[in-house]
Amino acid sequence: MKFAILVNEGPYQHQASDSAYQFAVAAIESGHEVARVFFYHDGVNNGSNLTTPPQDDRHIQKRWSALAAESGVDLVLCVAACQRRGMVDEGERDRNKKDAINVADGFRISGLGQLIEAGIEADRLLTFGD
Amino acid sequence: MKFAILVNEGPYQHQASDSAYQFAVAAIESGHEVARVFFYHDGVNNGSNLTTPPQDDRHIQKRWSALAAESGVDLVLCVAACQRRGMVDEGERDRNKKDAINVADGFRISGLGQLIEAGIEADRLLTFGD
Amino acid sequence: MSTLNIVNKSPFEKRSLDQCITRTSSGDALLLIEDAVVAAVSGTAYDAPLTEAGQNMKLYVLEGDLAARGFADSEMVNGFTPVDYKGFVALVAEHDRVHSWL
Amino acid sequence: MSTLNIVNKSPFEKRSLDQCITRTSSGDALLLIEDAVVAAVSGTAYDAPLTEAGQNMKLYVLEGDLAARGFADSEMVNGFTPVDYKGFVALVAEHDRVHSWL
Amino acid sequence: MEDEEYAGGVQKKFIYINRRAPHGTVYAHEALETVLIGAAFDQDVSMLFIDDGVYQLKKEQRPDSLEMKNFSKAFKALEMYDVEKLFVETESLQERGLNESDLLVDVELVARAKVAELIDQQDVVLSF
Amino acid sequence: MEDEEYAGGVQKKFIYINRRAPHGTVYAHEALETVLIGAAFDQDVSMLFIDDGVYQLKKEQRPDSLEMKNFSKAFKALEMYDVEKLFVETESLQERGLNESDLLVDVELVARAKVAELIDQQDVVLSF
Repeated sequence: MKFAILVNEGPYQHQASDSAYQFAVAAIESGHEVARVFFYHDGVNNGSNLTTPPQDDRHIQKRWSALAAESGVDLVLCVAACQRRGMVDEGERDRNKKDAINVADGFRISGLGQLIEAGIEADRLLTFGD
Repeated sequence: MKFAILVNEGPYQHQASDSAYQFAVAAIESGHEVARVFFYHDGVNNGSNLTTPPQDDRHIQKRWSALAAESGVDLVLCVAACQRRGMVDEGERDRNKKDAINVADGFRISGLGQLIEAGIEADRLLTFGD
Repeated sequence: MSTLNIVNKSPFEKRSLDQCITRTSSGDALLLIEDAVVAAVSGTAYDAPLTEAGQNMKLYVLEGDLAARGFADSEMVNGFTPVDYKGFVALVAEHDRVHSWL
Repeated sequence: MSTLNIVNKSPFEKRSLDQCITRTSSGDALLLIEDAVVAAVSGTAYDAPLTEAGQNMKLYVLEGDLAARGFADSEMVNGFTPVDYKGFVALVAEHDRVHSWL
Repeated sequence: MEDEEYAGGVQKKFIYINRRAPHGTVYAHEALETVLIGAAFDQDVSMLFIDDGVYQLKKEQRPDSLEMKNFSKAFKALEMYDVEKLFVETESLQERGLNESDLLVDVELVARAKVAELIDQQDVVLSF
Repeated sequence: MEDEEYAGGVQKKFIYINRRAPHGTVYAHEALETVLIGAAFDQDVSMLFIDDGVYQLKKEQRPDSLEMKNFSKAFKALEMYDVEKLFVETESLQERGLNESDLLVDVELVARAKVAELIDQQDVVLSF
């Protein structure tokens, strides 16, 4: 079965991002496909490569990036949410004249249409939030 | 009277940051001092200079930076929260080997002790959160 | 030695208003801000408990938040005083401490 | 055409569990995750409404979240089935849609 | 944002469930953004307002005094986007001392006992 | 984090009010961090656990199965930091089917009717 996941909260503050990750791993281990994880609202902060969590704690961004690399999960950050929260890739840097880039490997910025498309194409769309 | 303010949530997602700002402005207009605003948890995301909110919307980071410049309010981002959430100044960049800096003018990164100190030295400490 | 209690969530969503009211002293004050202002609008199950709470403490509502949600001062439960942000600042200064019920 | 309802907040903090229960059909299922798992622990005011809800729909609790909060499967209200994350995945696959009561 | 189109030919029943008050958090605003963007995909869209979600449709919202955007006006534009199925739960209104005349737009009232049935007819549930 | 000291000589009464369950959000964890850092400032510190905050003190928490940190052990270290005033509301325990023997550390029970009085004795209230 093909799953899509919506994540509405940032890393560490709420358990939503942890729950979504554990669900995605279990879905893949169960033989399902996780086609896309769409990060909306503060959820886009999951994609920041500037985090340095304590060494004895989980590294939420790296966990997601590894999932994308190993299982081909499409990690999409909502562009409008990124603009409000300061998540920048090359295109956004040039467009909005910013000095830095902070979107981690495996994540890409795109529009809300990617969420709707995921809802249409996946067999199940599942939301994790606050 | 001397006020200190604690902000626990990031910009745009919750009204906490807006309420804290409006309170700070009104306090200063009323003749009080706002000695320090301490940003904890997701609150540290208020200090990102990578945000580009829609032009017809408020620019939360710039509003805070202007308050610091005009009224000398000390805007402090909790270092541990910054590390978990990807807020980086020069020192943090060098220490954690990051490629970018995203702390806006008027904000500085420091320890939780600054919150306790604010509680001791201010006449009132007031929290805005979710 | 009175406390200014601040509640910021709708009581229909979170229990923080109910939880606050059971732990206040006479002489304390209650200020509703953000989504909590809907509790101050008359015609709900909160009319009675807030009217009762108003016997022991002063009740305030942040009028900017009330207006943001489409309500007028005239629709408030009896006993509430609307304040603007400067009134909010004055309340913080008048009370000995502030407790935000997050 | 049944729905998997997911609740993630403690019912002592937020009303989402109460609000979910009044809007389910027989044949639906309820899964408690994150802080909501405390509702599945017996000895609270939720024993009765959840036991009643269990007459019409299947009740599940995510056991990792229960263990995280220091509770054992044996302490659950009658009618709850503990599931691990793979069980959670299976529930999503078995039901026609998922509704997260955020 | 660029106009997005979907040429897949699949039509699903989407329901957007709104349970939060506006302005205290961004979720209500963003749900509406999603509906407006989603309109380009030619899906069967419903919006359901229950619990504090009914406050989103309240007339005369003035968040501009807080320097916040008054997105509630956009509900009036939904019709132009062919989003015409707006359901509001009767009991949620009553519990908040509101009635239909307090709302910005025409809606279809639905009883609490019928809400589960409405949800059970959908393919995709979006809640924020 | 560096050890921070405060040489101002002022001593105030700080109360940390904990009303949230652990693990679902980070607030409980961060409140404890603040208390531990704050201990260096030689203030008069109390912690109060009411509502879902009492779950923070529950024995046998095992968040490691979720790859999350088990910060609850740190409550046992509070004594070493001279943080000895831990108040727990009796009714909050009862409503959750818990009693004193379910808790990780020794606490002082306080009745709901006495909570306001306790808060009214403080200079600074911190709640997250």
